[in-house]
Amino acid sequence: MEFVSPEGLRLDGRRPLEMRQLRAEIGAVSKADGSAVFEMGNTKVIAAVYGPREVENRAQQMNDQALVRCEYTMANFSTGDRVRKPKGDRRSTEISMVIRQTMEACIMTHLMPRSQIDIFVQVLQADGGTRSACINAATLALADAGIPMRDLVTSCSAGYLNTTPLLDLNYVEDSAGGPDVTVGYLPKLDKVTLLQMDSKLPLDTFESVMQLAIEGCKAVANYLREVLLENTKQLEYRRGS
Amino acid sequence: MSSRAGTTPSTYSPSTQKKKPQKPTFNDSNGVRSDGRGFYQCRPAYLKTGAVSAAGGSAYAEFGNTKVIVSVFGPRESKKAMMYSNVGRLNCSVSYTPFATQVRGQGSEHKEYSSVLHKALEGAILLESFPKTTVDVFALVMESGGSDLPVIISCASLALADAGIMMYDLVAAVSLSCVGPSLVIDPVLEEERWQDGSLMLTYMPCRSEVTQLAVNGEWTTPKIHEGMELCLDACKKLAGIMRSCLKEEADSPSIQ
Amino acid sequence: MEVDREDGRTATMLRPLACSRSVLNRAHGSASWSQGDTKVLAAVYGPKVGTKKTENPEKASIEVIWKPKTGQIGKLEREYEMILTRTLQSICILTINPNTTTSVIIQVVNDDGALLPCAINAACAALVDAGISLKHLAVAICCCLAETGCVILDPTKQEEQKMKASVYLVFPNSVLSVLQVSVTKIDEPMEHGIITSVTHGAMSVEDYFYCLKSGRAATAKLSNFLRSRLQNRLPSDLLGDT
Amino acid sequence: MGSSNASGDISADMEIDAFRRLFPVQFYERHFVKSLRPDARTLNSARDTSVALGAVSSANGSALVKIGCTTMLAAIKMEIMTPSTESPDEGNLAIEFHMPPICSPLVRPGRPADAAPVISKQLADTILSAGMINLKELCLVSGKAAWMAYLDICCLDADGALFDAALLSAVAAFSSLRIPVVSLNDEGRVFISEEMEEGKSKREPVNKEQRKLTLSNIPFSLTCVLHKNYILADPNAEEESIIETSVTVVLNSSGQLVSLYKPGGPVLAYTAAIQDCVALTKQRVQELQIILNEAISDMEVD
Amino acid sequence: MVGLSVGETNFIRGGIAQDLRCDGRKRLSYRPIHIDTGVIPQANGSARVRIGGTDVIASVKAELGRPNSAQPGKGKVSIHIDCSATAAPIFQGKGGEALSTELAADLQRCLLGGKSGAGAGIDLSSLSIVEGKVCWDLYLDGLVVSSDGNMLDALGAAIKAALSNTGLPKVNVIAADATSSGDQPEVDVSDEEFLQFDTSAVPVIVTLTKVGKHYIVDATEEEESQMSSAMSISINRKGLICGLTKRGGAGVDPSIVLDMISVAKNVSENFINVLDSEIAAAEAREEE
Repeated sequence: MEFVSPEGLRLDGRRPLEMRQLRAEIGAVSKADGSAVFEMGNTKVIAAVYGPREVENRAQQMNDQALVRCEYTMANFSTGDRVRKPKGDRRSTEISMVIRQTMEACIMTHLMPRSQIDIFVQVLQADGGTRSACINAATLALADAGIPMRDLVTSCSAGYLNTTPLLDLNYVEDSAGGPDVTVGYLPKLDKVTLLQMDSKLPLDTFESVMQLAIEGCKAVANYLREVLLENTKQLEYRRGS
Repeated sequence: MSSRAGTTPSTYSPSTQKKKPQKPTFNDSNGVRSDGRGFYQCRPAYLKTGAVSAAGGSAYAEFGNTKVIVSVFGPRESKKAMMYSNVGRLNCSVSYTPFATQVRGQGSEHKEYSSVLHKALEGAILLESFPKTTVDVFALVMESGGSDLPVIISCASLALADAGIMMYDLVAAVSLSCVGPSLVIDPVLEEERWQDGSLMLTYMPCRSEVTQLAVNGEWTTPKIHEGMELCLDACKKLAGIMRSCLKEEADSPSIQ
Repeated sequence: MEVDREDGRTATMLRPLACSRSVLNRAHGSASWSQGDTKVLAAVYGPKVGTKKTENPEKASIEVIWKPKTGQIGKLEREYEMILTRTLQSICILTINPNTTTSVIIQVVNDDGALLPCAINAACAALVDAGISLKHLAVAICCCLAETGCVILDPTKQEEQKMKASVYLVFPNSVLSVLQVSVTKIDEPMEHGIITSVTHGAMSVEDYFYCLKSGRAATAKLSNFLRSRLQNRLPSDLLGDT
Repeated sequence: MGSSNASGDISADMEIDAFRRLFPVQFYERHFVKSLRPDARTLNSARDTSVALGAVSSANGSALVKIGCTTMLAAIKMEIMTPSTESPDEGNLAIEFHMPPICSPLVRPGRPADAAPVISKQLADTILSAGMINLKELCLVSGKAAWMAYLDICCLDADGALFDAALLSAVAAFSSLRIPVVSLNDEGRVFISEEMEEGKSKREPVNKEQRKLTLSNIPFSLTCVLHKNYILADPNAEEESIIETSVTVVLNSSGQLVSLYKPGGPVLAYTAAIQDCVALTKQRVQELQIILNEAISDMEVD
Repeated sequence: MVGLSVGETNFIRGGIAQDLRCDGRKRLSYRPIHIDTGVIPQANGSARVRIGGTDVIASVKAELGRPNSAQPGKGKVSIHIDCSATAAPIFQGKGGEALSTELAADLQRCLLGGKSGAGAGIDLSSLSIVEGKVCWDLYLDGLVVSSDGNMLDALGAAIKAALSNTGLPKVNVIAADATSSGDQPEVDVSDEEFLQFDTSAVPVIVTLTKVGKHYIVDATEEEESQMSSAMSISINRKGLICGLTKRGGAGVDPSIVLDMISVAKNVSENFINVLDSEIAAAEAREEE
């Protein structure tokens, strides 16, 4: 199948190095300590953060750091064909773990010992790159909750189809079976915290694809920063009035 | 000695071949139902406490073909490690035997009934009389013959009384079906299948309190009034029967 | 009374036995036991802190987890777990470590008949390997009753399916003790008592006792084998202490 | 647990109930010495047993069995299946034993009791190996349609000797079984033919005479618990929890041993004990047979 | 769980008694309602309803299926609700299941009428395509994204909005006269023509929460924690009661039940109008 036309356009009309439209909104869940909606094209996720609060299960309490937990769920209507998605299937457990580890790495857990932070991400629409979108949404929600972080961790995926590196794969490109590199990145520290790849890729190509994903992360980070600044201004404005 | 178990082939239950299922017709002129009852007449109720020796309290109820056993355990330690609570917990579970229904089922828990049972009883029990602990109410429908849920609820409240759990009052439950223009009380399975609407009411007669009310189908306000009146009346009568059942049990010399 | 067996054994002959201990590193005790092509691996973990469900303030508890060769655990495996648990409970001295749980994990490597007896033998060897205090050893055997009325021992899977009935028996191993044990008020020797008996298929009562007799006769051999295998590793000063 | 001496000393000034709870074994032993049990039975006698047939009207065959307080409700539902290719003229039997949470304080909803699958398996083994039912009788049309009999046994009250009660209820349910008269339609599906429907039932029923199963070699069982040299027949739940060695003997009506089941236990069973258990079971088989026959004749009178 | 101090409790209760609630509302007035339709592009119809801090999404998915043999002339509708853990941490894992099934059962009762289908908000016979052979299966999925009380009413409104947003593709039966029984008739699902769903009969759900002696509509989570019992009544445009459920354990006098029903009836008229105009506005916005 042709994923990049001779004119250099992808199936959804993007250029290979172009990202989908980003949209973010802070504070979608009124009862949560922090929440955010994050959209990447048609992929739409919502994240809510509760905590830091008392540890529910005493056995899991840690005396030197906070306990970070994460749950990833997909809505029944999030994909094209309606299938009942049982909670806690393998895929969502795996993604929950990936998100938890990524977020744990950037939260300054040592500042909040004996406490628990819950991150819940709910996929409303899935069109490729859900795990990246979830990480981005979770970052925003954590920032909204005022949880101290080392940096704004952002994530983006990149693939390699028709001998072209592609940024930010959508569902059709993702399910083509080609290599798919997801990167979680700390922009200020210039560090990669998450790196996942399906399928195989020659080493030198891999580096360029990964670099592309990192560039995507940087772009996301810039956008998130803008959104957060805007949100802070709004808060300031409301406080001032 | 070869084991015949293993893969069970797919089976189906042979049904009667009918042209088309017939809606039961009610002869309005004489007001008699398929089982000979009048519209506003309940099935004869047989109630008995102490059906299960292993339980703290139990009761058996038989309304026509509907046969239910309810066991009450506790107050006992909460199985779920939960936070301290200064009121007790009520835990209800309703299940069916695999042969209770016409088509063989799985015999699993009926979640919806469990939650309605909980809601119907919760208001009648003095939960603060057993802090930190749980009272378990388990119901088993041995045979489903219509109006299962109200029978379960009435039977459960009797079992709670048998177990000596403190209650404000006995909870009696009655349902009625709206079939065409007529209201029939305590419907059997066949009537339930064709009902246009239903109303179930659980009631504490001495306190004159409705603990649970569920209506389904399209009703006008006067009809709801009428339906509730009928149910309230039937609940009062049923509660009388329940009360006399408990009295009999208390009067008769205990065997155990 | 002679039967032809496909592998050329006589009716009362057992298949070649093999037993090796401490086959697993992480387990507190382990053993693999094979009878012909039937092979079972047993691992023992414990005594360890019991879970709330199994905890008993007066007794140590034993749980058995049966892992079939393939597939999910079914009713048959649950029954085996129960029989094994209760058999092992009867040979362990449970009062020594109250409030603890000892887990025995049985992994079926290959099933070629007489699976449960083989698993019991393996579990017993693994318990010894883990240093769990036992009252005595247990040896298990499978006797099959053919249509003709003769009894064959230690059947293969094929033979097991052909037979009219079969009996799994577990006997205690005779106690070698420096202390005089005074429990034997009964005129029968202790190793004649049955720990566990499970039968399949209908047979006459006489046939059952006949199986019992044949089984008993053969267990002496099994006991000796088990004991010799266990003694290999035991320092001599611990001998006779069980 | 305290030594028997210690308990002996303080037992004099202790309430009976407290003694029973604290030193159950000693409590029971004191009874045994007098050849009695706390519930006033002798050591070898079973509890009162009753059988009621046809307890569930939505099933094709059913029975309610009580042994003392232990109550079992068994029901059979007949469904149609296509027989397997290996045995085209045989029906099949699926036996399931349930312990719903009402039956015992030890069972909680959502978590099936440990004993349930084991008893389920034992029942299936026993009923099939006893040769009680000829599976060929369950065949309707060779290779096309046969009966699948779903036997579900629910424990309503668990007070010991569950297997005995379950087996008796299973046997009783089979003896009350009435197979519906069925016919075949064009598509090869089986349906219940209604005889009363204006007499012109278009299709000949396939099983006009085959309405009952012939039961031969009916199995009956007795569970005994062994404590030292005592043999207690038909233990209740309390006895089962205190005395851990149990022996279940199943004999069929022609005197064959169907199962001798002793899963472990601290007491070793010597030949003499086994013989005693078998002898007790033989007596019990006769008792149960009479009870069952009475129940069957009661039902036929109705 | 809402943890409230004694003072807060008294404040809420006192406010309700004086007909002035914490957020300035009267007992029988709603929080602002905001509806968006067509929020899930891949569904046949969808809507997002926000009532104050409560935020729910409903989607309608239609699939071709086979009708039930007992009711050959009717389509099938199933309702499934999920409470997302984002709404409250207790919904994580299987924690939301109990509430989800309860909400789904209540909605089913309120929207689908009696067993015979009489009084149903969704006319099941309009979903039939070829009697006994082909029909529409409607899957109504609700998701609670954020909860601040009054979830049932919000879900009911979301489903109503999603249904009016739903366009079912027109289905042409090509070989309907396939006499050989058992064969499924061939159908052609048009991807141009859509049939609008008739939602005039879909009732609204009004939940009256009883706090002290008074009842309030559209309770927030804090107010719900103070309830002794609540009555959810589903009422259609004709003023007929289509379903009723009671929550909360405490008993109420039968006369109060009847009074609550009549109050709910009055409230519902207004609520239906508000919803309809909001839905129309949302549809208009979507058109743009």
